[in-house]
Amino acid sequence: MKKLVNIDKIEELVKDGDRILVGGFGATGSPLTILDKIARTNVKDLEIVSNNLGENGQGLHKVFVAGQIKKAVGSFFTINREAVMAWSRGELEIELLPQGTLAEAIRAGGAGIGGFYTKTAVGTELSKGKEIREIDGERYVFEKAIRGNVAVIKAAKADKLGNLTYYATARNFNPMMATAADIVIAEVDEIVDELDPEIIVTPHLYVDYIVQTGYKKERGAYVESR
Amino acid sequence: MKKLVNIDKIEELVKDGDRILVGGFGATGSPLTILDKIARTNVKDLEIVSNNLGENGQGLHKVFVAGQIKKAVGSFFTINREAVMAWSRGELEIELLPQGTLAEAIRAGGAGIGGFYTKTAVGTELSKGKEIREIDGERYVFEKAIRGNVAVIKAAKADKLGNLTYYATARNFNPMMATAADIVIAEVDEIVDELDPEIIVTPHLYVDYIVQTGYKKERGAYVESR
Amino acid sequence: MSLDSKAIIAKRIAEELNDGDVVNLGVGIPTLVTSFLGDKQVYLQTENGLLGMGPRPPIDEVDPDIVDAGKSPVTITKGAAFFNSADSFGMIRGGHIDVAILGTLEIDKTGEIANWAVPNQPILGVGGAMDLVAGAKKVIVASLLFSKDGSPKLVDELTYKSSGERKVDLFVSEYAAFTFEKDGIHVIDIYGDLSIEELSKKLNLPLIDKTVQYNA
Amino acid sequence: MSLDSKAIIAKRIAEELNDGDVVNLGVGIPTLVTSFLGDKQVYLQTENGLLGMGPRPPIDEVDPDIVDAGKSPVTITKGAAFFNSADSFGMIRGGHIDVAILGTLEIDKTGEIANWAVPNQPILGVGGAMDLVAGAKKVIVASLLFSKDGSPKLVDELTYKSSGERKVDLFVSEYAAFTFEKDGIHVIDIYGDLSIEELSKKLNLPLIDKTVQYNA
Repeated sequence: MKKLVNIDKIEELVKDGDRILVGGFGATGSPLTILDKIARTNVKDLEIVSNNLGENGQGLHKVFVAGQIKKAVGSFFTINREAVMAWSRGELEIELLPQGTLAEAIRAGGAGIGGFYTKTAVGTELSKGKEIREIDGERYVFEKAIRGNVAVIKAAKADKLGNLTYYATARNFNPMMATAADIVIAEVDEIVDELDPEIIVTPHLYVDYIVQTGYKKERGAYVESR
Repeated sequence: MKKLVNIDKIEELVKDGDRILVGGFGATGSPLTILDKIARTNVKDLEIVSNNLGENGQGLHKVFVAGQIKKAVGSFFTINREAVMAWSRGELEIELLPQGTLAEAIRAGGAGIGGFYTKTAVGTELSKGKEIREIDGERYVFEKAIRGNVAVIKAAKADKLGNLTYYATARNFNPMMATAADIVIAEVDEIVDELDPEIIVTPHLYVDYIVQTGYKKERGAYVESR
Repeated sequence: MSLDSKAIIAKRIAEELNDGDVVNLGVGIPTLVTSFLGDKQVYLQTENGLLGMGPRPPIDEVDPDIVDAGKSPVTITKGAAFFNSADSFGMIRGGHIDVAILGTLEIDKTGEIANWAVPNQPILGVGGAMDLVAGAKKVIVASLLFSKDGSPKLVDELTYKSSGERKVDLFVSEYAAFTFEKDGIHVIDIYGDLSIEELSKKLNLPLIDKTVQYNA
Repeated sequence: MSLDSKAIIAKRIAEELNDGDVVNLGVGIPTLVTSFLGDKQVYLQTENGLLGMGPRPPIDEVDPDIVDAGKSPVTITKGAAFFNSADSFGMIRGGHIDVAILGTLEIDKTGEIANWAVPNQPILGVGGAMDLVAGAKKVIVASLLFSKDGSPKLVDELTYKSSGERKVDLFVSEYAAFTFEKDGIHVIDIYGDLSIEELSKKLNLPLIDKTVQYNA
């Protein structure tokens, strides 16, 4: 399978200062193996776009602890206490977006849409300094599309071409992120010969590289399988 | 099954002057049974939002011939010769949008997005009079969301709750239209007990009514089955 | 606060729900509503990508890939569907959720709520709160009427940061249920041992008694 | 026009495609390109919602639910995927189609094309033409150099309505292949019995000979 690469390939693909879209909602649907690898490289000054910065010490939390993150764009960092402290000390830049705006902005970034008007956050601090426009009698906030240099996502199955399916609520931000970066790397549980054309969520043209996950589920948690 | 109704229910649901979103790309994925029924009612002054106005004398073509359409919003009416003639005589209003803009505007209408900036049609007649905005060095056209009073769509399978799946390229505009109208009526081939949660394309909350199709496929065409 | 207070709120809100409603539940009191539904079938949506959420699984059946918006393990019910976050928030913003039941920090006399940011603390999380406030067909607030320090949550003007200019449809507390109308705050139901006059005094807000009309 | 002319164009464009490319083909000459691919595997996208389009089926296997953007019956290949129109045009506008191969009515000296509306005729169809022009990574125009009435399609300024301000990357005709650069129109390949000078005269346009450099 052409797109399948060894995890070490990540070293070539992720560069200092990159904006990286990272799939997952906490640990659910997070590309843990790829993030572990990034945390072991010397890459720095990353701007991370992700709902939050990992959970339970896994995933992005490791990248954060390794001091590689300069800025985080997401919707819910409250649970990332160390990140909140780093932000208080001025060591981490944070840009907060409503979760739906974050998801939509990434979708727009992948779909040739420059920006859009959402009804979310009108009249709040999160729309301060942003354009407000009335459309058909309702007020909306303008939001710009978001794209990344790299997207690292997690899928359940890939076929030989790189078509992807997801599993349960591990889908979350992954399908949009797959469309919105120059380089897209998918960590998958399983590679199969063929997938039903009706159930493919991410068509192969979005996927540049596939890596096999190094995690499995055990007693309700993700654990390293090797 | 609660949402399943007789085709005659259409008479109550569609009203003079309604804007109706009609799924399908030509006859493919078009709710032929519902459209036949509409063509047999006295409802008039309809504004139709659909890629084109039917194909091979089926579907929307019948509604057009019955003189029920006042305005059509879509992307490709060239093949609807009689509609083109009616337009030339000033009997039919036509609003032309690029196909991708049409699809995106309907999606926006269903998703609480008031409007968006697309890179399509910048510098053309179809962006005349529309706002052009430069975002990150690229020029985009502003397009408003589209919604309807009623959406009539075609799906392959419905489960007992009204979750829908589609078949092949009959999917086209149907899933977006299911989200963007006050009343959504789906014509389906088959009603099943249950669908896999991973493959549902239109979750049941979008669907108000289900009607059983009166068409089947025979020798490469859609024919009435009763 | 006693569980009774919370149960009063949850039970009253359950009465507002209709058979077949699609409902999004915030954390805290809102999650108790499901206990009081009786025969009513409602469908729970969780903004991380699931319609048809079921109860928490037994510990040995926890699947970390099936979680709710608070990242707690859940199950799925028959007829459930999974979808991505963009589609999920399309559902929410697009007005396809019949009822969002949310907690709050404050609510003002117009029905505007503040449920995401505590002042003088780092504000680094909003999640789906603002999307739900802006988009659900009906927004019901489930909250105790007073904070732990005794200060009322129903106030003349928000001191906490607003969650959006859209006004909520109903606020159910352990003392009373309120709606927010042009002529002021309506009390449509009263449960506690305080009269409307006493409540008005404690809140330092005018309240309009509509309990008779509403229940007629 | 002879099939040979069209075959010259299709064959030359096939050379531009890379193994693994995702390609969207317009109607007419573009559809002939697939005949000249040899060992190269390309994936055909059709904007009505399919990646992995295969050839027309035998008449007794036609399925009216599996059609291309021209509404003609097609088949699907291994690894194909279906998707809705919004997602399909997201793919197109978002720059995920490696190459769009389009026909045209006119093309100007800057590489801007007019491929959807004939003047003095009702303009009631655009389909996906403008989305493809705006969004594909690379746009290649496949067209005969002269209309049936002998007028050149490569012109100083468009007289037909533009399909978008984005310039195409390559124009392959039966006489020559052109690119559009800051210093003018480059001829990178010449196939017919007309020299570049003769072509320039017939088109009434300056042409820059880059055939040697390009093929070096």
